[in-house]
Amino acid sequence: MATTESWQIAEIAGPKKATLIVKPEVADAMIKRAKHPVLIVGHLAAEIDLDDKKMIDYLLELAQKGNLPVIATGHTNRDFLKRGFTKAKIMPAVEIGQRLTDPEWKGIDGKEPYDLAIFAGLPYYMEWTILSGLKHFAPNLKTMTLDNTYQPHASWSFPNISVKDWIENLKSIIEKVEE
Amino acid sequence: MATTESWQIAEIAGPKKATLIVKPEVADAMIKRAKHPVLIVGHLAAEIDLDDKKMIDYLLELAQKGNLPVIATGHTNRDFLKRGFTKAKIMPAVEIGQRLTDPEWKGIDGKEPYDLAIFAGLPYYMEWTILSGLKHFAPNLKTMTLDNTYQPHASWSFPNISVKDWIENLKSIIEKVEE
Amino acid sequence: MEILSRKSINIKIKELKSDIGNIKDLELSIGKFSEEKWTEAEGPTPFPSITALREWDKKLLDRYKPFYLPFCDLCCLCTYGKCDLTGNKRGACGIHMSAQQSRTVLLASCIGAATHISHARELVTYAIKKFGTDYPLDPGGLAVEVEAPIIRLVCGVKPEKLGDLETVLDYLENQLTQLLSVTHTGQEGNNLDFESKVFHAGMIDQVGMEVADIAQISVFGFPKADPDAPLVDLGMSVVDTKKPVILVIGHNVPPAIQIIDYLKDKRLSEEVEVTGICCTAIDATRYSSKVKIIGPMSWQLRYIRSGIPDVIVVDEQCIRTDNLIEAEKIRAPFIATSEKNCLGLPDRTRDSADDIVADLVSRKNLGVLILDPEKVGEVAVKTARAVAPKRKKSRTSLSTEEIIEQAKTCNQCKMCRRSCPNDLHIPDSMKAAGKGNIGMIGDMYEECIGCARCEQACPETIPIHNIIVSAATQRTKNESFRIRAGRGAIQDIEIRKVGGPIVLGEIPGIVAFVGCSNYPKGGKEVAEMCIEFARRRYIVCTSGCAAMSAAMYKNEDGKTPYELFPGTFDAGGIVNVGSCVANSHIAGAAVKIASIFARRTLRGNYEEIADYVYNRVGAVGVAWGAMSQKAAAIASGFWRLGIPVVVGPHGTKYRRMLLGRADREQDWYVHDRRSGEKVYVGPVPEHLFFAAETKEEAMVMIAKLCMRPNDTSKGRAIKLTHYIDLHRRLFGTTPDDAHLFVRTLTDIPITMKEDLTKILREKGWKETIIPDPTLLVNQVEKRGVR
Amino acid sequence: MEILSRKSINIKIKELKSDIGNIKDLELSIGKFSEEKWTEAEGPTPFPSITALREWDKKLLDRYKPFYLPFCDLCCLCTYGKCDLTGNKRGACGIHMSAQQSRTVLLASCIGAATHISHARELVTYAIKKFGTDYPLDPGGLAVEVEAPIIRLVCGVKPEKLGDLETVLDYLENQLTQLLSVTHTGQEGNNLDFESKVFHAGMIDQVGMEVADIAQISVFGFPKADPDAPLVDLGMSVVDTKKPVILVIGHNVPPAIQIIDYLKDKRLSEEVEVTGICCTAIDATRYSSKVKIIGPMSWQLRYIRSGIPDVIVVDEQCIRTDNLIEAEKIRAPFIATSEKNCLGLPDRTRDSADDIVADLVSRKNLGVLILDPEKVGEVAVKTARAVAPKRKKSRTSLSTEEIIEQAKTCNQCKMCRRSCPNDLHIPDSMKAAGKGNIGMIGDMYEECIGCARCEQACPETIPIHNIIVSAATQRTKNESFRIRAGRGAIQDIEIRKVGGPIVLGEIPGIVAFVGCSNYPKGGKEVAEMCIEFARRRYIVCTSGCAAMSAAMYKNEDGKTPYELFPGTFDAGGIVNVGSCVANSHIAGAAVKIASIFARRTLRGNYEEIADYVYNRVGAVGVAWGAMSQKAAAIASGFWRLGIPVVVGPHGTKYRRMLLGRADREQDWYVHDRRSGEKVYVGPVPEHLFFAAETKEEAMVMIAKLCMRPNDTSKGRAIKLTHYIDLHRRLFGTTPDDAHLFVRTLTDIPITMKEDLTKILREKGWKETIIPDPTLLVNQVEKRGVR
Ligand code: SF4
Ligand code: SF4
Ligand code: SF4
Ligand code: SF4
Ligand code: SF4
Ligand code: SF4
Ligand code: SF4
Ligand code: SF4
Repeated sequence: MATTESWQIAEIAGPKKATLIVKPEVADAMIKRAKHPVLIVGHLAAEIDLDDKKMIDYLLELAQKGNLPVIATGHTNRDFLKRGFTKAKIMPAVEIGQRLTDPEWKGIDGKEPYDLAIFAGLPYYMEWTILSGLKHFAPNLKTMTLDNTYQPHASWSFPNISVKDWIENLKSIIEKVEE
Repeated sequence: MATTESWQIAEIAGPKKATLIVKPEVADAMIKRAKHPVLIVGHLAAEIDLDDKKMIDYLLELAQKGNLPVIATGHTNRDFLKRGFTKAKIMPAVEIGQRLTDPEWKGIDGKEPYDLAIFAGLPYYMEWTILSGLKHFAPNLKTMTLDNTYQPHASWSFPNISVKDWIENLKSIIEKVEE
Repeated sequence: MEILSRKSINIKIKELKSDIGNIKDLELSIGKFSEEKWTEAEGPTPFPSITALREWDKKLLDRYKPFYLPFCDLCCLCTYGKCDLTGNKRGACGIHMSAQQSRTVLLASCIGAATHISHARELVTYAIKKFGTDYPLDPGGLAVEVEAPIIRLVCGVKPEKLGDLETVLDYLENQLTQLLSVTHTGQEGNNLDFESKVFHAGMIDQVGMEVADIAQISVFGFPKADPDAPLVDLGMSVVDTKKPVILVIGHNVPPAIQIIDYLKDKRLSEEVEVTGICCTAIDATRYSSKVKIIGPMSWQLRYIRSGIPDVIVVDEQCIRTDNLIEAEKIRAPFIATSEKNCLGLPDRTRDSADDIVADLVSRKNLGVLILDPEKVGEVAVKTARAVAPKRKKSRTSLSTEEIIEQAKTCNQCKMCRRSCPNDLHIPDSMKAAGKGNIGMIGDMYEECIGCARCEQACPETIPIHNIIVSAATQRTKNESFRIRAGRGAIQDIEIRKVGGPIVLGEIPGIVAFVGCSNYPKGGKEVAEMCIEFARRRYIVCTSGCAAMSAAMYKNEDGKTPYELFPGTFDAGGIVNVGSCVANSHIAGAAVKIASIFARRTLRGNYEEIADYVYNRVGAVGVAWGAMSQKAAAIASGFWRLGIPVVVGPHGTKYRRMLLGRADREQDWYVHDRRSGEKVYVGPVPEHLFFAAETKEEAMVMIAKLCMRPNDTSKGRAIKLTHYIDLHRRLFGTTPDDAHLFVRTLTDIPITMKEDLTKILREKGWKETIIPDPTLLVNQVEKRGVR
Repeated sequence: MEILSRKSINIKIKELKSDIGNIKDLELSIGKFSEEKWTEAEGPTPFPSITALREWDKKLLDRYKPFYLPFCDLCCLCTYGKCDLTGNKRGACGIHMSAQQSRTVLLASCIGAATHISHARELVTYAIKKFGTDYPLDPGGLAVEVEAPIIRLVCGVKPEKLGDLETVLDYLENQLTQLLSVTHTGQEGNNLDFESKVFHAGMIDQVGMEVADIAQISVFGFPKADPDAPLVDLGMSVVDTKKPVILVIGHNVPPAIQIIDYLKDKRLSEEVEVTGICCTAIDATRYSSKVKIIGPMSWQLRYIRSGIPDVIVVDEQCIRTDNLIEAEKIRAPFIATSEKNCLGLPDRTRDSADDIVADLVSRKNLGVLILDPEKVGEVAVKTARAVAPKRKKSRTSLSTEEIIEQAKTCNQCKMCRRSCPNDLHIPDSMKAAGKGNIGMIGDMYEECIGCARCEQACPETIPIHNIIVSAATQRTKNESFRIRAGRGAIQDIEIRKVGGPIVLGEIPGIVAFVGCSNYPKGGKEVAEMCIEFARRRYIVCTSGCAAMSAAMYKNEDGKTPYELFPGTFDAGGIVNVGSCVANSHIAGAAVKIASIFARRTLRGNYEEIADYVYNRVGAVGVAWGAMSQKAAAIASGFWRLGIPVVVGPHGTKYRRMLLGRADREQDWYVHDRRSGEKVYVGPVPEHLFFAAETKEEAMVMIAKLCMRPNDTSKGRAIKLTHYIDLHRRLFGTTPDDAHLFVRTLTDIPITMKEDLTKILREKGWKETIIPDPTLLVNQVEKRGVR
């Protein structure tokens, strides 16, 4: 089902739509190319089962191996803490969304504007609207989602893929991000 | 450019979009399968150059070889008459559109409801809106467009194709419709 | 609407405190007046509620079934959505596609009606502030006794003073609020009830327009139903660019009037050019024929980019929202004047004119908001005079060389064409231009509606619209036309004269060209249609953008339509009533035919009058470039009166048509008023809302839609002649439905006898009678009853 | 608004003719009254125009910049479109995306405001018809002297009689018309000016709601600011299904009241069950505690499909538009009662009740429209009694076997889930059900908002929603709760008591749960939040759907929140004010704190009062399931008063957030009223409109948003305690922004001293002063000036 169809079928986007991550390499390349990326993790990451683990476990591994700063939205931080990860910055999704539209904002580390924001684990429609905001009002930012649903407003997104494919892709991305 | 992108870029449709006519055979099969098809020709057919002929010449040939009843919208009839074709029924596009939504309507020949309406040569946006009306309110009708632009609301449409490909496709359709 | 009709009876204001002073013991006594002076009996529906005319609407909607053309598969009106409504799916609120589309139409019509009503309120408030509530309404001098046919008809009151209009406005605002609330999630669920409410929105819109125009005619002394209103200049080339030039854009004329008055007061009228775009321009020429009209709303970018205007003053409605940016490009100071369109500008209303001028001239403020027309007048003039000498008239137009150079950078991606509302052949023209041939792109000037979407889409940032305009320099140099200033209402005496011929069908119809400039193939088509029908001795009316487009044509002798045809409301006239709001006089004329000519009771008697107009007055509205929500409301107002509306192909985007089915005999019966019998009268008029694909299709349809059941045989023969003649000429054949319009053999035009008789025979035609037609059972004069 | 404020001074009606009789020499003398009895000086903005408060709005918008979240890349508002607005492209009218989004917000807010205002007009008209214009307004008996704080504040008038409200409504309808017109193509072009107009729409919406509720409280004798309003039944299982059951749905209570009265008159109250959904239910229980509330709007399908109701009566707003279809399925006669929602039904208003009943009982008419509440009362009761015995209570629910069988036909296409607003796991649950385990799908009942989009999408036409409800039978059987009937306004004495503690911060905040039931994870989250904040001794208010959801929880002892907490407007109370329109009392309470407690001038003094509320009253609105346009308008009304609003994640679809930037120090300065100095006060409140992803995020944010610059150290310490405590509990850590809320060391909660002092050190915290805060320069008491 490698189409650019929104997961929630009525959440149709306009002419500019996300490029498909057809292979995990695409995602890796983008992450590696980014000078200042950030990973934004929503609360569903801790609810979604991916075989014996949760989605958040994969994201955490990715963050650690890829050395990505992490923002925990909703109450996700609790689940990071459970996993012993204390470095997540807590910030609501709409707040980080808004800050990313400010070309002056130097990020939570105060270093420089982010050039890649990777979203995962937010409610589909909320991620959709926030990515829309970024598509329109953060022209210098690239966005990516690692959910298994197509997010048309991102710069890159998986199509709607099965959990099996998703796990494989995530594993592969994590593997390669270290290299 | 075999995508399902609307020709006028903002005329985005929703979840249900036209199947692409990827090969002329597709169109032929549909025309042949139809028990009671009708060809609706708009005024642009007489304006659009396809090499040394006009689009209307191809459509006329198709109608004659495929034995398709023809409805001339706008002032297209004038151009049919110029070509000696007097059998076109004159009916405005919105009128034929409305009648096609009536499951009781037996067509201009009074025989039986049409099951396939083939559109060509209407202004893109007007064909778009009429096909939308039919998609939503004529559930038993299939629609096709032979323009070289993607019409998302049709049942079948070419993608946005070049004039060259278009001519080839039309020729091939005309050829095969006779068989 | 009890409250409001109650209020209309007698309102006394003991004390009135306002900015401009105190008034004591003022009496607003509409009702009393009415009681005393207006002897007409009150009809059944004064100040009708939103469902009061539902039965009438259903009669029309039963004949003219909505054909929905969803412009989007989704609904995004609330945050349950978006909802996918394809395949007859219901949204999360239970709504289905037909109701959703009609809800959208209602929303658009409400926006349109709100715009006219709030404009009317603004004018009336302004007028009262300047002239007092007791200032008499006088839209037509001695020639007009029925001063406000629509208000009388709908509200059942007879306004005599400015203050009387406030009661009417209260009613309109109340109804509008109710109608808008109907669009809320989980209110109305039935598409036909939505449509009925659309008609209601159209009706109150029409009242609002009438309020606005009779108020402004009365207080500003616009032409009062004057067929000989002066001819005024129109076009890009009529401006004397050596003088300081002020540009006014929009619809609310007081700021423009204050500019004119200030110039007059200071004896500067000859020193400064006042130019205008859109309805403010039209209305300013009704005030002073010195004002020059540039063109309809699609001229905004062209004219600003020409660099000619030194100061730009905008008020409200149909104003490009990027004019401020465009003004900055040509370094023209910018003045916004409306609460409804503040554009983020600093509010300088309370500052002294000279301070504001200084800040504009120094470009400390690129633009200002001034909510006081007087002050606008002073500031605009002073600023224009100050900046004109200094300001390089920095036009953004390009030389042929520059055009070619720019065109060479085109990568043929086609995004421009794919963004163009009219699918214009920009890439091909650009290719030709790149090769040195700028003719083709220059030709596009005629068809381009000046929206600049092409420019926005071009990845090479080629200034496409500029190129089009620049390549057409010769054309813009010739843009010098004459338009008759808006005359306002139609005289009672004109009505008396044409009433009979119209109702009997001997004047073949009234064709009203109204609305915006979203033309499929350029504005010249409007001019051509006007001329065609005027030549055929229809009564042609124009208003708004269409009135301006109609002027932009010249015959071999260099004469424009307004010079070729008289301004009288009579066969062969081209009657410019004025701005958008003036188009209420066209509906008003139809209503006056029922009232003055046929002596039907007007007062609060909507249904009967609409039934009269529908069955007897062969009027058709044409909004060839209809685009706005106001146009949607205007059309709706016509529909409820039973007047069909034809729009251009873009009109299919209005979400639905209202089409009759000529093939369903059962749809076309009326009651005979005398006998009470049901009589088949044929599909007249066949459609209520129709989008034509081409000008030709529109013209044939207009002729057809002018037929009415009441036509005498002589009248029907005339109308049929035009229909058949146009059909033959434009489509190449005799229409195959002509027999549907022949009731008796005497209906057949003599010249077409042979042809038609043959068709009649083929079609198995049967003679029918010509009834005294009505859709209303209560109109039947049963034996002994009346 | 000169005209209207003028009118408000003295309106005399010499003669009044209406359906119900004639009145002579009626005097409506609002103004006179005000002059004579209301000694309060008039503030600067009585009846403010649409730009009168623009400067205030800009102050807020400067801090809380809109973050636009386009819900569509396109604009389809006019037929120039659709226009693609991505990549900062401008539409054919020149508009860009930010303005387009804010225009859409304005449109939604106008629809919302129109709905409340037209509802208010309907109530007032009805009340006047029954009780006369002179009927005194009395929303609170002796306990309430400031009877209409919002009307006084906005309009500068003091309504005393029903008739006085008409002048207010005239003003509202006028403003609404102007605001709606602003959305027309080519009007306003600046996003911030659009936003300012959104605030204006919210403000007039609030006035409209107050008009509606004080009118209905006064004439129907609803609880008058009564903290001890009775507890009434709520839930699907509280209905005595052995009796005939009437269901009322909607917002406009008169038809329901007429049903109740008819039953009382005929001594049938014990014979017939009156049940209700949505605000009509709430308001009906304010009239009679015998009425049973089924639940919020999301209960419509469930309850109708249960087959319990014998007759369904709908009025207006938030009514599923397919209820007529659903009613037919269970063979329940259907009565529509509103001009705004006619559903295509035959208008039987003028027919005799018995005739209508006969046609409904015989099912000649499946539904009727009756625009007369009295007649509705009679028809509904008679019909219910006639059909109940005959009608099989034909429920559409399924047995476990049937569920399993249906579930087996599922092809796992996932279209249901992809259509579900909440992305619920239907396919997995269906798979489990197919295997015999219906627990999972039964669990979905808690999260399902009852929209049936899943059913619409299912290619196998599996009755998914039915399955969910049927699988949860045990749950619906337990649906028996108690809710405190809507108490209406807040007493002056309550205000006096809590004013100090609130303004000083010692009561940590007022948290108002309002709005619809578009909950991300079910309604229980509302109940949980209410309890949490009531336990923490915030003042918790509820209204509308949220008030009902808040009741649907029981503790171990079987007690519902309304039984656990008192109804007093005091720390630890849970105060159900009533239906949607009653939520005006919550804003009213904030305003009354400024007026009664702080003795600020109320009359026409909006800016100062809003500044007061913003800087001193720690109130937060929470619309966890906000969905409707009314909710949009309600939120806007809070914003202009400076009250932050938190919504659920679906709230991001409202097109934009209004978010502060805690990291920009320069944004958080206020004037000290005494010294005039600019003082940094930290980001309080940090946001004005905020969508939370989860309940937990919402709760932490609510606690944070209750802080205000004016908090004393004691108050701040209390508020900080709650914020930090909730943050620790729900997020697992001490918040890293806590230092921003510490002004002096005494602000630090003692129990958190160690932790916080460390953080302060790390963050380089510096002590600041606690000013007498204001955003308004004119509020500064300069030496010698005052
Ligand atoms: S209705 Fe218009 S705004 Fe809404 S989704 Fe469709 S195109 Fe977009
Ligand atoms: S109004 Fe109805 S159809 Fe539209 S988005 Fe809301 S729930 Fe869906
Ligand atoms: S400016 Fe003219 S050419 Fe360009 S998109 Fe608009 S209509 Fe087409
Ligand atoms: S968009 Fe620009 S580059 Fe592309 S074809 Fe048009 S003019 Fe050429
Ligand atoms: S309102 Fe403006 S942006 Fe929207 S469709 Fe019309 S022209 Fe395009
Ligand atoms: S009815 Fe319930 S499960 Fe079905 S789509 Fe709506 S919320 Fe989802
Ligand atoms: S839509 Fe129907 S068939 Fe498809 S997964 Fe859902 S329940 Fe099964
Ligand atoms: S709270 Fe929302 S859904 Fe509930 S009744 Fe009010 S507007 Fe409707």
